[in-house]
Amino acid sequence: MTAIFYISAAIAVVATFLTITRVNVVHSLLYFICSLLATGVMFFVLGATFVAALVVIINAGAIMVLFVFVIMMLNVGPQSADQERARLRPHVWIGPGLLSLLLLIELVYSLGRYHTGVTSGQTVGPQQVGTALFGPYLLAVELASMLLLAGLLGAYHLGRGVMTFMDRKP
Amino acid sequence: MATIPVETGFIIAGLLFLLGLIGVLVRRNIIYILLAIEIMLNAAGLAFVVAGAHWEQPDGQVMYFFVLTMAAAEVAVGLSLVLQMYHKFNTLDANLINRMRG
Amino acid sequence: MLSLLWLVPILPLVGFAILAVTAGQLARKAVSVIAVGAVSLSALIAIGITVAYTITAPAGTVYSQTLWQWMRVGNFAPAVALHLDALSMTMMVVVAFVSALIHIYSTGFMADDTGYSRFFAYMNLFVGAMLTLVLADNLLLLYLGWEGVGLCSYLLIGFWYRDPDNVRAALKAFFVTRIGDTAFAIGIFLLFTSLGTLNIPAVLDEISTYAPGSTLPTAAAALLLVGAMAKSAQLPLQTWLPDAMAGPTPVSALIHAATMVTAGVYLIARMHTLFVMAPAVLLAVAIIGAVTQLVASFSALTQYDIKRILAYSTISQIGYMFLALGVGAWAAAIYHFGTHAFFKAALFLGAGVVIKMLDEEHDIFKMGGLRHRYPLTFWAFLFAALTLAAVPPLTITFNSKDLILNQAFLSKGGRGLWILGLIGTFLTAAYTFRMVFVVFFGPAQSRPEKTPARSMVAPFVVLAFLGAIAGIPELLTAIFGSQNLSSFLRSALPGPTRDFPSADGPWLFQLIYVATALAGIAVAYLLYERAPQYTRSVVSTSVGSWLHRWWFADWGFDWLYQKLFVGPYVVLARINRNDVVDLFYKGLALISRVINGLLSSTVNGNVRWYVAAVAGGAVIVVGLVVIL
Amino acid sequence: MHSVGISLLIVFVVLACILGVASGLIWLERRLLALWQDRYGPNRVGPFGLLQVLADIIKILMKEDWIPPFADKPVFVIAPAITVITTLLSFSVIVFAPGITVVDLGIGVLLFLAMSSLGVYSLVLAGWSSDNKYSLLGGLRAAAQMLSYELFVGLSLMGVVMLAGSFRIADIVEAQRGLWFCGPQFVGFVIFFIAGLAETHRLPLDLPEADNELVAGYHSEYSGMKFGLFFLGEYIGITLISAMIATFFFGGWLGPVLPGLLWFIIKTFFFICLFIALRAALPRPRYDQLMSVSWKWILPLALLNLLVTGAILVSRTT
Repeated sequence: MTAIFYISAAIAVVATFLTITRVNVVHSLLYFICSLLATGVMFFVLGATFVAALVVIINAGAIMVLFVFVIMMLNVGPQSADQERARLRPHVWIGPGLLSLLLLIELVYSLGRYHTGVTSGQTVGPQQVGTALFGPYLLAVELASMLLLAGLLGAYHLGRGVMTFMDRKP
Repeated sequence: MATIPVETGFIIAGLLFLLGLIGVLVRRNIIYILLAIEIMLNAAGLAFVVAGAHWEQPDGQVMYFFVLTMAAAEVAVGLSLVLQMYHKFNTLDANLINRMRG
Repeated sequence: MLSLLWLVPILPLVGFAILAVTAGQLARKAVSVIAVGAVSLSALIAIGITVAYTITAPAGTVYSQTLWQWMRVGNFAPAVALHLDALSMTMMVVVAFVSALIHIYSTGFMADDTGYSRFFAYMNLFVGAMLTLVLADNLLLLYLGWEGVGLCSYLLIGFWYRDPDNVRAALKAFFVTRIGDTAFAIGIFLLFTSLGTLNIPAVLDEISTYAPGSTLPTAAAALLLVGAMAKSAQLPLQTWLPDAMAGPTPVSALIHAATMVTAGVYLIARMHTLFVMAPAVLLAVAIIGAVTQLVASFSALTQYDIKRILAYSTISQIGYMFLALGVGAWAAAIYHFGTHAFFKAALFLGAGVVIKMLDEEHDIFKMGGLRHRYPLTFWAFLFAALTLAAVPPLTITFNSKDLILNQAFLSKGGRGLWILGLIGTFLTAAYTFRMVFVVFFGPAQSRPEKTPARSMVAPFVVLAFLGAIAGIPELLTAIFGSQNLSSFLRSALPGPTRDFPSADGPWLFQLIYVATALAGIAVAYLLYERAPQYTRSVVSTSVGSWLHRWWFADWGFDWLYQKLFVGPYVVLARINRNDVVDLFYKGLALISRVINGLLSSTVNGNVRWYVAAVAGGAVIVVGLVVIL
Repeated sequence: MHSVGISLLIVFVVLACILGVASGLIWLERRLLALWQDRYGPNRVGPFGLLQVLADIIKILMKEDWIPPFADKPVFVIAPAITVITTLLSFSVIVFAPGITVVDLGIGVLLFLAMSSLGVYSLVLAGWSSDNKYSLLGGLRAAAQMLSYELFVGLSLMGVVMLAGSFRIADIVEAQRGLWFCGPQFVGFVIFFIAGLAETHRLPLDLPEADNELVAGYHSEYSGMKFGLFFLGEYIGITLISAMIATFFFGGWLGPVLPGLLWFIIKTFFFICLFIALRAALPRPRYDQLMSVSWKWILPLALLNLLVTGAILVSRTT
């Protein structure tokens, strides 16, 4: 099982790397979905089964579909890929890469000083998570629902004008 | 189930996060930026879950649940904004819509 | 009845509030009813209070009414309280009554004006502020009223604000009186910091424990005197009053003749204990008064604008009041204030009638022969003029001025002042009757068609009549030695310091005054009615024309101030246009602009830039955490 | 090792059975439709036309595997595979009879939901990669429709999960020993049925393909075995949803006299036939009707169902 964790971790990292480097938006999305699925597997292996399912259902299955949906609505074609390719000249990677490398070095260095231990490997199932959610985290759940409501209203309001615009389009 | 060092989990999370950061910094297409933000959120969630798995507590998963909630709300609004932006400016380049000058 | 005292200042303020809130939306009739009604009611209550007060004087002859506590700052807790004694009551009833009459007059005078509602709003506010000033129980409230009347004066001088000259006159009045107000305010601060209270009786009690002539009373009295000088247009701060005639005539009558300008007199009378503690200042008051009345009389002699003549006359009469205050004849000053309020208001109203009938004609030499056209106006004006000139047979007020001169003569070293006053009496009669002869006698210059409205003539006649008979109580004293105004006022003010050694004294002096006044009238008759060519020949000589120009230009005060203050100020301002102190602030502004530029260049709306900044910050912070 | 061997055996048997069933369904559907529509259906190849399926498979496999030049090749190729993979993976958690299951997962229901939500990509990506406006429209419709109805699949199952108190499918079936959940969760059943119909984009809810509006929707450009995969995926989907209905609402393997496996197969086939009957019976709704019904009627109904179920449960436990 440990091997599965590391394999999926490697898949996740590679897929994420491909996500940010591809020029075709849909390909990037597919790589990210792949990365999400790998993350889901990692969660599952870590014993977080509920979240593992959530990643796939919500993150990969709903949020990313939204992305695809929007991409399809905007009808981002091959010319967009060319544009992306033109923008992604090698030198643009240097600054962010260096910055991230620095952060990574700092992170590894600071993590290297501690040995917290290992993950337990015990399954923490949906029941426990649900009990925690509607026990000590009840207020947070309410707030999250408020946030979702706000997101819903915001998206509705913002999207309305666009939809009428789309309708008018021949 | 697997037992892995917590630091390893954190480093993987950190790697994913930094990849997301690079994505935000490098890409100019607003959809890519949103995508990279998703990557970062997911990486942060991974760190939570790893910590939760270490302590054998549901709290890590609870935090991931909230991260997911936030991501969902953010994506809903963000994508609506992308649609509006495309509608108004006919471009997806985040650099071209910096009208909010100081 | 006395408990209704608070209504006296409040009613006009309520009227003002209504007029201000409706902002000209009301019909003219409604405006008249509200404005005149408020002030008339106030005047009726004031009269009722006076009657109640004289019948049964309250204990200690003082009635005070605390409305509410104004504020509480540390141990400073001024109350909004009214203080009624003989002095403030006299002032109150005169102010309220004259105000009411002039309001009635104004309904006729302003009938065609577009700013009808605005005018009455200002007027009501003025009356409210003036009554507050008069009735105030502490210096702070008094100062509130003081500033309130100053504000209204400014607003009403510039009432016809479309003419820049009027606005300039209003600003001049505002600035000059501001000098005095500032001094007054400093005086109040000084009294408060030294005595810890602003309640007037308390202040006067405290101050009487000081040695006469010591620093505090002298300084405070001097500061208050400057305030009074500016408000009452005394030398050398008199220059604003003639220009203030730019306002509507009822304003001139009410504010710049009868009430507001005498606020300085009232202030000194109210704070008399303080001034007694400062003999040097008191002497200054007397000298200022004497010199002012003389200077203003000479100027009045040369003016041809009827309102300016009256304005100089006002300055001169207030000079008499100051003279009276200076020699310690407190009651005489207030007495003269009362009669002056009536007859000067009457003269202004008469002038207003004439001006109105001749289509805004101010030049007396373009009038003439009006006594046939407007007999009632003529007779009333003549009565008022005789009162002003203090001629006894027709009017009885002569001895308000005579009391002052008597007291001046009797005071220590007052002979010089007496002589100045006597010259003033002669000049007063001369310029007054110069005006009367030129306006009402001689050949008619024009044939006016209009007839004055009854609402204009009636108050005018009433005021002239009151001015004429206001001397009765005092005359009764002189004959019978009975209860009279002076002794009534004595409950609030100290009596004359000295008296004539023999009973024949007053009569002898009375004769001198009457003779002087008659001489003045005779000279005026001779020079302007009988043989105007003499006047012309006198003026045409070089000395004569120079003197004429000098006096006409108010003894060059305006010129002097222009050269002395305004000019240097403008030059200094020009030199200091990019002044040194500003460099510091400009530097500050420059620095903040540069920083702003830097910061706003960071807020460039570029999302990725922000993210990079956050990431950079994260590198630094995490780095610090790692290193430390 | 022994258990691994059994697991492997089960995996392959299940796989074979499902593929067989799915291809058999092609014949079954055509025959049943013909029956209901009063005609013959395939009856030439083999007895009762049974070998028609084989002939079709041979035809499809022999066809040229043509990819349109304007298509996004990798995505075009992946898309049809996704639907088959996800539906087949869903079968891994189904308990056919006690002990006969690929994996007895604690989050079985969630896995089913996860897989059905991933199934959307198949249609959406197919529609997008074809670079054809009908396909794109089909993909858009698929995305919106399946995103919406996926929600109701989950919501309607939550009532069942609440009653059973577990996400494990074996537990859910066991919990129905006294009373099938189609009784207490009738509303949930109806919603699940409708949502399942939409998820498998079967007639009458086949708007993503809707031949007479969008040519063939998302798979207009597909041919050969890639088309075959979509075809297969659809029939596997029907089988899956039928099996799920049987499992969640009709007691799975539970039943008198007959062995559990047989009961399961009978129930599943009943629902498969129901699906086919619906195709024969009902007209297709308009797209906006579909969407407005989902958000304005089914969502409130599902939430209400959840609320009532929860309230009853709470009142019973306290």
